[in-house]
Amino acid sequence: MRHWWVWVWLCLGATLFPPVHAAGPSTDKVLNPGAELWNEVRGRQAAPATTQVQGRDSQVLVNEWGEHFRDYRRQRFVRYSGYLLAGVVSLLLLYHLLHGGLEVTESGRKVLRFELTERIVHWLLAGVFLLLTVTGVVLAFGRFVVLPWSGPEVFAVIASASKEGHNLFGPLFIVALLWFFVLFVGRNLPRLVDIYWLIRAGGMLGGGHPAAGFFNGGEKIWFWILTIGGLAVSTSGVVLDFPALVEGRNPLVLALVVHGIAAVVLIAASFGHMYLGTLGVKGSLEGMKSGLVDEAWAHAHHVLWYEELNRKAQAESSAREQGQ
Amino acid sequence: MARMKFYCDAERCIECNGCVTACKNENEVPWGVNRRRVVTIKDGERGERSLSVACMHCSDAPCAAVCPVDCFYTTKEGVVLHDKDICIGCGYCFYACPFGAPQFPEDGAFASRGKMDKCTFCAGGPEETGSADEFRKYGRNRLAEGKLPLCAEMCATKALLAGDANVIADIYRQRVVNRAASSLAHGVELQRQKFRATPERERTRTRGSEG
Amino acid sequence: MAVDMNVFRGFLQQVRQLPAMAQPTECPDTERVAAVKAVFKERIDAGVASHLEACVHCGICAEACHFFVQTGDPQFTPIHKLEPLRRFYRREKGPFAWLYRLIERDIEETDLEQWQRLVYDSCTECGRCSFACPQGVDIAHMVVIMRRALANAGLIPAGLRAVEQEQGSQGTVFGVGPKQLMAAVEALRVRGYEVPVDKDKADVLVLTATTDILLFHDAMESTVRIMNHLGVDWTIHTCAFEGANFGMLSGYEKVQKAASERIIREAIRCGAKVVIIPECGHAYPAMRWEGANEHGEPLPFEVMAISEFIGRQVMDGKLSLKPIGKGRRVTYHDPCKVGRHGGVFDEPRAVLDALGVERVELPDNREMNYCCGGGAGLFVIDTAERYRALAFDLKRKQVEATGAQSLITACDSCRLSFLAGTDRTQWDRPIESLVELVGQALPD
Amino acid sequence: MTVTEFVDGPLWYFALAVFFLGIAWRLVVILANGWRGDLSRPRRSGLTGSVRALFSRFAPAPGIGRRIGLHLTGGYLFHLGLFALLLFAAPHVAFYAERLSLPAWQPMPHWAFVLVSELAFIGLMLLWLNRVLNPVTRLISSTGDHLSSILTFLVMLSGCLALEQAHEPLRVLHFFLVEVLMIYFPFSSLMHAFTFVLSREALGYRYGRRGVPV
Repeated sequence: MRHWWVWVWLCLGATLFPPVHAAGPSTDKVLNPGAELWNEVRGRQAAPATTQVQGRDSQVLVNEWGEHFRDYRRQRFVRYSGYLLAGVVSLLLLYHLLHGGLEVTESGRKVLRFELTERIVHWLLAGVFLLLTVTGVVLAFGRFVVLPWSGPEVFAVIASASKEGHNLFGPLFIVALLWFFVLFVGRNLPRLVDIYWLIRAGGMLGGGHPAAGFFNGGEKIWFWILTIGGLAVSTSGVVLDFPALVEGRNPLVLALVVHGIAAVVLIAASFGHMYLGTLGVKGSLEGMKSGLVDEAWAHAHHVLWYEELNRKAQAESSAREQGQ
Repeated sequence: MARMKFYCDAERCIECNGCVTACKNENEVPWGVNRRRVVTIKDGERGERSLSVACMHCSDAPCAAVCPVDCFYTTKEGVVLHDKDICIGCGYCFYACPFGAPQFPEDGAFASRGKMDKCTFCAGGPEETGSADEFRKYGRNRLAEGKLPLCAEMCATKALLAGDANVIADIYRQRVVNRAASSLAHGVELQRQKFRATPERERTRTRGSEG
Repeated sequence: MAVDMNVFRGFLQQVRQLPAMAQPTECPDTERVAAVKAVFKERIDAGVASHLEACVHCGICAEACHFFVQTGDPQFTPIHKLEPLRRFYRREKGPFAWLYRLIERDIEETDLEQWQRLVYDSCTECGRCSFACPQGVDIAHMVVIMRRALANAGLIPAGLRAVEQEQGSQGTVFGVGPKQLMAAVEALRVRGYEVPVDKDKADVLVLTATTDILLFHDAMESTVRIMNHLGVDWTIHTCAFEGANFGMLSGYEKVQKAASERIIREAIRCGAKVVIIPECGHAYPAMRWEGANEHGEPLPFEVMAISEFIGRQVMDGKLSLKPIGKGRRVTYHDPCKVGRHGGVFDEPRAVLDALGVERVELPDNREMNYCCGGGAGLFVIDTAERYRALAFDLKRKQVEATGAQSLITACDSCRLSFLAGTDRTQWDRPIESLVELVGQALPD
Repeated sequence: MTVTEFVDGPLWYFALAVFFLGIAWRLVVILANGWRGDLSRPRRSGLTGSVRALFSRFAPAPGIGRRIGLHLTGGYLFHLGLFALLLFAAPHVAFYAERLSLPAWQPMPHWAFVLVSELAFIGLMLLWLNRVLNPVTRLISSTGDHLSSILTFLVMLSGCLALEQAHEPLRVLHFFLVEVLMIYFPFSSLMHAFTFVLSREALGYRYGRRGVPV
């Protein structure tokens, strides 16, 4: 199992990478001694090579993954992730133009939705995520988007700053993500009502708001995308941040692929989250800023939570009455 | 204009590492960096061969394709060079290069690698030709002085060839022809034995396919 | 239970009437801001300046304030209560006054009304915030300055003003004058106690408080018995018996000075070596720490709280008590003005230990004890009633957490607040006074 | 004169002058208010109290700690991190030796440098988020407080971005922001770095005389 990562790579990259080396050993009538040598060099017989130079993969004469990496990065990653991000943005824009944001008439009474610590951790995670997104996007797409009008000198400064910032802020993301996970996982465990909510597409089908608890089905999906995607970017990020953890360059390439795909998925999903948290559902942002949401908002979007809250308040007040 | 290439003749390379030393000395490359290295396959076995590798100055260079800051450029002599003032040390070129040519002075935590360094075909860099800055960052600009890379010039067996691709191709073609003649004289079987200790099954299949 | 709850409720009613009795103040509306600034200017010294300069607005003081802890309302953040003082400092006394005069708003009339509520109704000057501040900003000290300034501008809340005006004009508090004192003394004499009144020379001048004469008769009786039991040469003086100083509580310096001067003069005249302050919280710092400063020179006598005095006697072995409290679990509430502001922590505890009770500490105790909620005159400010209730609920929770059967304190103000709280919530734990317990435990 | 020259030359000396003169001026004005004497008879020594208060306030008051976990974590991470970076980051040590002619001392290794920056960053972000999200701090914070947070954050951020020391403009940016911070320092609540001593002394003296452990 020395090459376990090849399998991981194959599974992950199967759709992105066409088989390249289908050609078998030379079928020429006369064997070319040079061809034999180069077969050897390419490692097809897996004969270990040696060198006196110390360095990462110094003994490897020909890096077989090099061309795949180039193909993945230039032909696929940049193109498809660009499509994905632009697609999500335009879908959201289209939705907003056709449908508009959800708004409920305010009752004026506020209930506490998020504690101070929860809000702080949310914005810590959001802030770090934003910094990583900006720096990451500069590294991934800057050459095609920023460089043409900024010129190489200016872009080099931006990119260098992005690289350092990205490497430094990465570990903060892990800390924030773990903290966030601990705080919110309890309320994000899937429940039956969430499936119903999802079938109704959160109220887009069938009219009216389907019932939801503290978090609805959509929010829970986002939470788990964030958790799993976050785990993927974090582990691959740790490998990239601490290259000494792995040997050779292939694990680094693999990590880079995982990192890029997971990050793009996260960014695309976060666009949806940001839209729904601000323009999409009015009053949500306030809940994460001050911690307070309007009772009408709570009733409209999270009726089960709202009812539970009322039950608790009633139980408390009756207990207080009994106590006196 | 001439298109510059290296060619290393594995039949001649004797793994003396003279090219490596010459390169380091001539260009005063930083500690931990070797722009050129000699790799030996089947060390100590039958069919042992050595090759001296550095940047091959690809016509369609993968390093340039993946670089996020586009710091590579190809000179009119076909030499692939990069600008260290623009390089951010991300390591992508190293992932993409078929030959492992790009080198980094560090391999530290938080991916601090320093600026990438690689063989310049002794052609310096984007700085003013012959300037101290150019030498500090990229090494000697021998090409501007009308000289070829020192590694090739120093090669005792003339295994490592550098220069105009056409000339080198001619030299190599001449060598192949000469060797073919000599192998015909001594028999192909012998020659094959030397290259490769083929397993019995493999040998049969290959022979079969030969007809 | 020594206190007749009906009398107590009557007293509460009387307190609620206070605002109606307040006289209008002399300060015209247009001069209020100037009056406030005059006090600020006089009172800001290097210490206050460094406090104001050192604050980084971290908000930790809020977490120490019982009013904030109970409500979560940021208005109660202690440092926020000093906003006018800070603004004055930055605009008119600070190192960059020229800059801040350009960018910062001046204090306005409307600000003063808002901060009147904050420094009177919702601050008991308990000083817990000063002890929580990582920068060492003494907020309580500056609230005192705020109150002085607002008092100078005639902005004392009506209830507190009524008492202050009474003490200023008639020298009495709640209508308790020499006549009422003598009536109480006579009642004690009838029960066979010797009460030396108006002696020419005495080693110890014992003060009493209005509340002891009106409500807490046992406290006064115990004091008399303890003094007689110890055999000290003591006296009560009809001209200077009132320990309470509503000049200090309201911040009105003229009345504060007059009230303390009256006692100091009498103590010097009779050659007292010790002046004993009754279980009246603020009376202790008023004489112990501020008396000399109001007087203008060091005092030639020692000032002790009654709990401190008894504690010293017990610690020195001069007073042995009957262990009447065997098997009882009690907790002691450190009155802020005697504890945190006075440094009297060990003496009352020594007394309790001598009583043989099982003494348990509150979750927050000694210099971090939570205030009763009624200190610094809040008890006579009608609009502060809601806040007092909040503070009591916190204290009640803490007492219940200790499992103590009764709550013991050594301050009438705390006792009043707790009694009002127990009366409101029908709480079952008795509120007891340290001096009363000692009275019961005196050897025959 | 190029931007780099300006930032390295005149602006640096101007910032240095404003920084030191401003601090001195501010402290002088504070102390010039004089101390109001206290004639009351002390129970214990005020001096002992002030020495005590100077150190005791580094730990949370008893019973308060559990309510201010976030302040504590953020505060300690940020302040310790900041001082470690200021004093022991290799580029800073080199800078002190070069520009201020101080004898160079042993800087911390690169990994520690990065680790400390991370911790300091988390601390600063927690403090700042608390300032913005906590109703208490939102009420009492002034524009100056927010400006201080933002400037400090930018200085640290630019420092981290310039970590590689590969690109001169990033160093100049960091340097420029530091100079802005130095000029802003004496006018802002950042002065608490000095005034906290005076404040603690005043409190410690006051309560030390009363025999209350501050």
